[in-house]
Amino acid sequence: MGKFLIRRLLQIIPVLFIISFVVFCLVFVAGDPVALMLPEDASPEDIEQLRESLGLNEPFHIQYFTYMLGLFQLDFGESFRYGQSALPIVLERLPATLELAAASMIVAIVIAIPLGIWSATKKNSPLDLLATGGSVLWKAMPNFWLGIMLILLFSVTLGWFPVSGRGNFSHLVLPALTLGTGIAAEMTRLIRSSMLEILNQDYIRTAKSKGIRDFYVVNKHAFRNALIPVVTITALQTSTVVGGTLITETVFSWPGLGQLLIQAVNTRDMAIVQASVFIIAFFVILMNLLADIIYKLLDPRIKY
Amino acid sequence: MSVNSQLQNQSQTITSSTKQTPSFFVRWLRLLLKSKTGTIGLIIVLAVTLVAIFAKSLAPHDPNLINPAMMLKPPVWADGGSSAHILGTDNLGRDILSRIIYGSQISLAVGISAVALAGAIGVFVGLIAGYYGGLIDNILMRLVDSFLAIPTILFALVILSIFGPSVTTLIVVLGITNWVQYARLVRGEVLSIKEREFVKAAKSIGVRNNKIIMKHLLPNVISPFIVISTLSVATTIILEASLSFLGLGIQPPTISWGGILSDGRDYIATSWWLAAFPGMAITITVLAIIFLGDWLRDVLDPRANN
Amino acid sequence: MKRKRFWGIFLFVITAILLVGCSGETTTSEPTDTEQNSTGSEADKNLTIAIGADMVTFDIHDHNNTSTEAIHVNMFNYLFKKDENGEIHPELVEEFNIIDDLTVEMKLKEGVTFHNGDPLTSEDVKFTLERVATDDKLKEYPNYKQIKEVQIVDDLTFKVITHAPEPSLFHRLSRLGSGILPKKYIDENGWDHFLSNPVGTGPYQFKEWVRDDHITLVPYDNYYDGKVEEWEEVVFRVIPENSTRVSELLTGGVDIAVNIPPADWERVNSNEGTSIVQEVSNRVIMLILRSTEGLPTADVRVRQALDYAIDDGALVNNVLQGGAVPTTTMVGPGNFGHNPDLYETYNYDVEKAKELLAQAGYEDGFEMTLQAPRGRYLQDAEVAEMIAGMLAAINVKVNVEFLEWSNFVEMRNANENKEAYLLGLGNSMFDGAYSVDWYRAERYAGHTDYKNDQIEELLAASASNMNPEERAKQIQEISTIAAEDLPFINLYQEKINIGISDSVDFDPTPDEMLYAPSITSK
Amino acid sequence: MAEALLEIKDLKTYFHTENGVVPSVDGVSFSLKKGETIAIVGESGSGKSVTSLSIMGLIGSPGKIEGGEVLFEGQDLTTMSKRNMRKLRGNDIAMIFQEPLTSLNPLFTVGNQISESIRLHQKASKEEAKIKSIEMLKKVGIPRAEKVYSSYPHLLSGGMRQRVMIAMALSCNPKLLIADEPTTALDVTIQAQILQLMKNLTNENDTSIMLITHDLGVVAEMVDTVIVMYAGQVVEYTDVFTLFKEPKHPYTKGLLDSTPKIHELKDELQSIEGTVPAPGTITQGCKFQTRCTRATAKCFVEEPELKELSSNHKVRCWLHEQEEVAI
Repeated sequence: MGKFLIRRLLQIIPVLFIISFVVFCLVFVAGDPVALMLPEDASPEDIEQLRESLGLNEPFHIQYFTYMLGLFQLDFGESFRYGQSALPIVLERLPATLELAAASMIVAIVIAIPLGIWSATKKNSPLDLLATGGSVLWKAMPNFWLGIMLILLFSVTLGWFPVSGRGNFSHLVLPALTLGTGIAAEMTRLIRSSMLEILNQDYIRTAKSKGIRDFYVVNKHAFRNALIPVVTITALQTSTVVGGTLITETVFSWPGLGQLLIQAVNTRDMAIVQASVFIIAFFVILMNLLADIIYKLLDPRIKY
Repeated sequence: MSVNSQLQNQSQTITSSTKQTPSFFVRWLRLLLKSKTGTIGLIIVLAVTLVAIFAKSLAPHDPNLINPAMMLKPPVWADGGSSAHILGTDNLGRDILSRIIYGSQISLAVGISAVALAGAIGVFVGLIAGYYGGLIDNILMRLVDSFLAIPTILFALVILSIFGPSVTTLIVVLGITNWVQYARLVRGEVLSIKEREFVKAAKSIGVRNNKIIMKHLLPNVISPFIVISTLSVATTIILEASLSFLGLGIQPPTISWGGILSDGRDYIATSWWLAAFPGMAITITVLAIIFLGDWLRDVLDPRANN
Repeated sequence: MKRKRFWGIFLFVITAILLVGCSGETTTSEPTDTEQNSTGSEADKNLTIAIGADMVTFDIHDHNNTSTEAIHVNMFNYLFKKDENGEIHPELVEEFNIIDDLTVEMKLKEGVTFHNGDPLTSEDVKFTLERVATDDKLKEYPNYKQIKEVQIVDDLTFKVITHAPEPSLFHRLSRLGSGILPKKYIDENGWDHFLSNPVGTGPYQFKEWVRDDHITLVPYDNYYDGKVEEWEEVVFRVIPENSTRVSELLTGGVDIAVNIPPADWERVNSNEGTSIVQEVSNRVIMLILRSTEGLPTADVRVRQALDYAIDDGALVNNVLQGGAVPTTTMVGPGNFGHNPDLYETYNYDVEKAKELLAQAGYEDGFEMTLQAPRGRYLQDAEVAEMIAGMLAAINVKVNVEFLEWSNFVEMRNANENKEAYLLGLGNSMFDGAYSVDWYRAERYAGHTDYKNDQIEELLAASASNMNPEERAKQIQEISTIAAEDLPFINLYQEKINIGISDSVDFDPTPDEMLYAPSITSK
Repeated sequence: MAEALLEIKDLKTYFHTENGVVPSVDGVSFSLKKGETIAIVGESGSGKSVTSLSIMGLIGSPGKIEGGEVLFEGQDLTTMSKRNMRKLRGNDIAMIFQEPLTSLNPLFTVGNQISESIRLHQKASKEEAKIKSIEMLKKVGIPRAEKVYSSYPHLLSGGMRQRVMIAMALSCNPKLLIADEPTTALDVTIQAQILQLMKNLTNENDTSIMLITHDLGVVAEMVDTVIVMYAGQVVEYTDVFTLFKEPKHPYTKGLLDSTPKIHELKDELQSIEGTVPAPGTITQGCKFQTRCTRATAKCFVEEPELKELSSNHKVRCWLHEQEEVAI
């Protein structure tokens, strides 16, 4: 296990390097943000003046060097828009996004696991068709559309939940449902097919030949095996979930990283863009690492 | 191996034994017709493709023709609807049906081109990484890891905002963000096939590397590739719509479904048809593509078939 | 053992996810009560305003964002203040005395204190104005660099000295850069502390700011003009998505929602308990034409033809549903140098347009590009497409090119503008000189390439003309010439569209400020 | 002779696939006495595994028992309730599968999987089950049984795993043990050990064995009666001595010729050309027609019946109809 962890952690280093380089390149080609910092009626003289004073005329390698130097001290530079160091701003927003992502993930898991198992064991039953049909339909629906519909139905018409914003639990319900059900659609399909594959395995037949009840066969022998791919699937969904928060946060005015990022992208606040892309990527990598560890713990066949 | 899979093998024996006969296509068609969802999927996908190809002759109006006199007319069956505009008009009096018909062109083109590009890069990288292994594999896989760590939509958002959201940029962005899944797939297949006897044999008699790749490895990854690609077209169409929502999708006057849907969202509560019809167009098409993809997987990938 | 380990892992994962979720929630338990209280019932004294974009910063000198100033205005006072008629009156200043063309002596009101209790002194004024007048990194610097220095006479008296005669000085001192900052507080605690705990002299003081979520202000007990009793708390909630903002207003989640799209006006008005209020803003939407030699738009007759072919009335009535006023001048009402003859009017005559085109040698029309942003101004994309449709009537084929805002700005900055682009220009100075400066040839050489010698002369003359009446005339004359020579086609002046709950009373002002003391409960 | 423990009457198991109905087992009948060992021989696809799974009631969708009876101690298993069937399964009837590698759940320890059965059917406590399991592991000749008890299957060799399977199957002293190709996946040296082990253990309790195999060598060593199946049907049914001495069906002969025998050194081994046709593809005539070297015109038109040649020898072939006529 130790060796595996060390190898896995060592793999992260080049990945982070590549990501940081990609991010830097993006920022470099993005050009300078000066024009956006000034009002519509700013004169070219004003623009040039600000450009000069911010010193954006260094060559590529020098800028990259400065950037990497900062990166080692976790310094992504100063946000043009906020006039503050970028990383703290990003980190400040992370909890909101994590809250939404975690809640969505819980919604997804709570829906997808029972539904996936159920439709696999009752394959081709009307309920299976409903579940698979529903998951395909959900997958085919753009997320923002779903979000707006949920607001119109549950907030405007029924008045059950607040429209937007972040606060107590009731604020979380609609955004988590929007994002969570979207993820659940994908997960249900994956769990169903992985469950079907496992139900077809010889050891399931062995278990049945021992006279074990179907319920236990499914929930003990099959589910635990199915869980191994599910862990990987779930971890791979992290990226999708975080990506999905961009949309969901905008629809529901959720004050997370997604909104910050969209604002930053629109205003070319590249320090924020760099920091958030980096943090998001780091988070996704971390989740994948965690999934790998759990995977190893779950499956005795894999030697450490 | 269970009985069911044995049976599967049997039916595969049938397929392979009849492969030589000219009725290969007919067999496929028969296989297809046996799956209701597959059939529906194929029909809709074909229909949408035809609509896209013949948009010019099918559309009742110029999709960009502005008509202030006909603003926000509801569909023909609703009160105040006009038979000239079956699905109603938008806030500038443009015919929604015509816009959806024209929108299919871009939506499909973007979906297919982006997937083709992603596939080309992914298959290439996957083959190289899987076949050569070692340092090359390690480097390429770290690259794959890096791309996997950045959510597609986020990457697309940043790039589109920098280079401006044109159709080409969109295709390129979606292409270079989606290739990783193909690379992983192909690499995995290659790794397992590489160890098989026929490859080892070919290698031992001195067959050149690229020939082994082309002749032995590539054909083996085609089936899963087709399946993933099909489903990818579906996700790409959705992604384009999401990017439109964030204001970075395809810009008018070029018409895309995502664009119409996103423009119509301000009217969801007041003039529902502005968003509902493009939304339905996206949902139905994506649904059909998923059906088709699922069916293809069942047919092409014996492991998934039960 | 082994099985337990499995469930252990499973539980661990679930708990971990839950913990992440919960830890997130605990950090925001604070705004919860504000949310709950703000749902506009009769008894509560909380005001919730939905805004489209978050405030940028509390550095009043380092943003150029009207919606940020709209919030700041509640916390900071300016030296002077415009009234609803656009006339400038002293605010923090008790009395002032123009000593010569370069020097004004002013005396502060007595008894004004900052939210931390420190009294307002000349030191604070000197610190504030000299900061923005000398630090060229600040975004407001261009608007204040005319100030040379502030000389302190005594605790309350000071002299503002400009580099050159500055006719717009009072306009400058009655807008966002001149909110007075607390020098002592900043010296003691540092600038970063100020940014996270800002202190001003205004009627409301800072309570909290959760970025992209909300800003909460509470009344300042010792406000020099008396504590504002109307609201116990004013919350500005950030809701970027139009439909969400409207939904919040309809469900009573907020009392006021800014920028309601025309599509929803009817819905808001017909909904019980909400309505739309409008006010003409100080933002003029125009087509910036490029007069570069070789382009059709270099010919004044072509420019006029375009103007005649565009039906501003149809734009205003159909696309904007009445949410704008047609105009032919950049200098709107309430601005210094406004010319009423050019306002609420427009040219529309397709036949005449065709004639003019023919005269210019374009009987068969021509092809041109119209660049436009999307989602920046009210219905901007629709307006651009509509204009393209109108120009088709005179055989001008318009290729509309939409650019995402940052790309749009880049395009402008790189002078990559084509025949025309759509732009909205505000004027926070409310001084027409500021607007008509856009016609100055030197300023946009290589961009619009427009030059009119008559305008050049008038611009030069008005720049340092300390005689207000004469200067107003000059600005009016520039507008008149421009309305004929058409370097730009002015289309209409946008209206501010605000949805309000029936429980509050609010008249929006042209400067787009959300001044809480002017909002009352019914 | 004691009453039959198991009697199969005209069993029909069909699979309803996308390609139509596939009759995997098409009218199979045979019986098995207490303590008897019977072998079902045939190539893959002949329906022998489906027969065994039909007996176990483990045919899942899209397969279905369409007709016939499976009488176990006089009770028809095809109509028995699921609940009662479960009580029987693993307790009175146990099964060993071909692939010891995949037939054990990789995520549970060996002990867990053996005691699961014991606890279920014998209502034993956890500790009792553990003691019994270890005892069983010792019985099947596993060294260091306590250690193996808490090991995962992947750590064991193929032979060991099959021993575990046997221990698991015999843990509840079943009356009938169905062994589906129990030695196919094992090394030759281990095959004999495993077979011997099965034989010894079942003799102790007078357990009947239904051995499913394609290996006639295995058959010769340990069974009493042999059923040869082809394409879902019984083609020859006789005692082991008769089968080896006087095989009547061309298919049986083919099978025998393709089995290497140490005593008769031949230059080359015979093999039967072709493969078993997919069930349902031959609709007319004898199912073996496509591969039979002695097929006549009649074989392509009419399907032969399972004909009783003598009291313990049945065969399904037109050749023997004619012989009789000739006599």
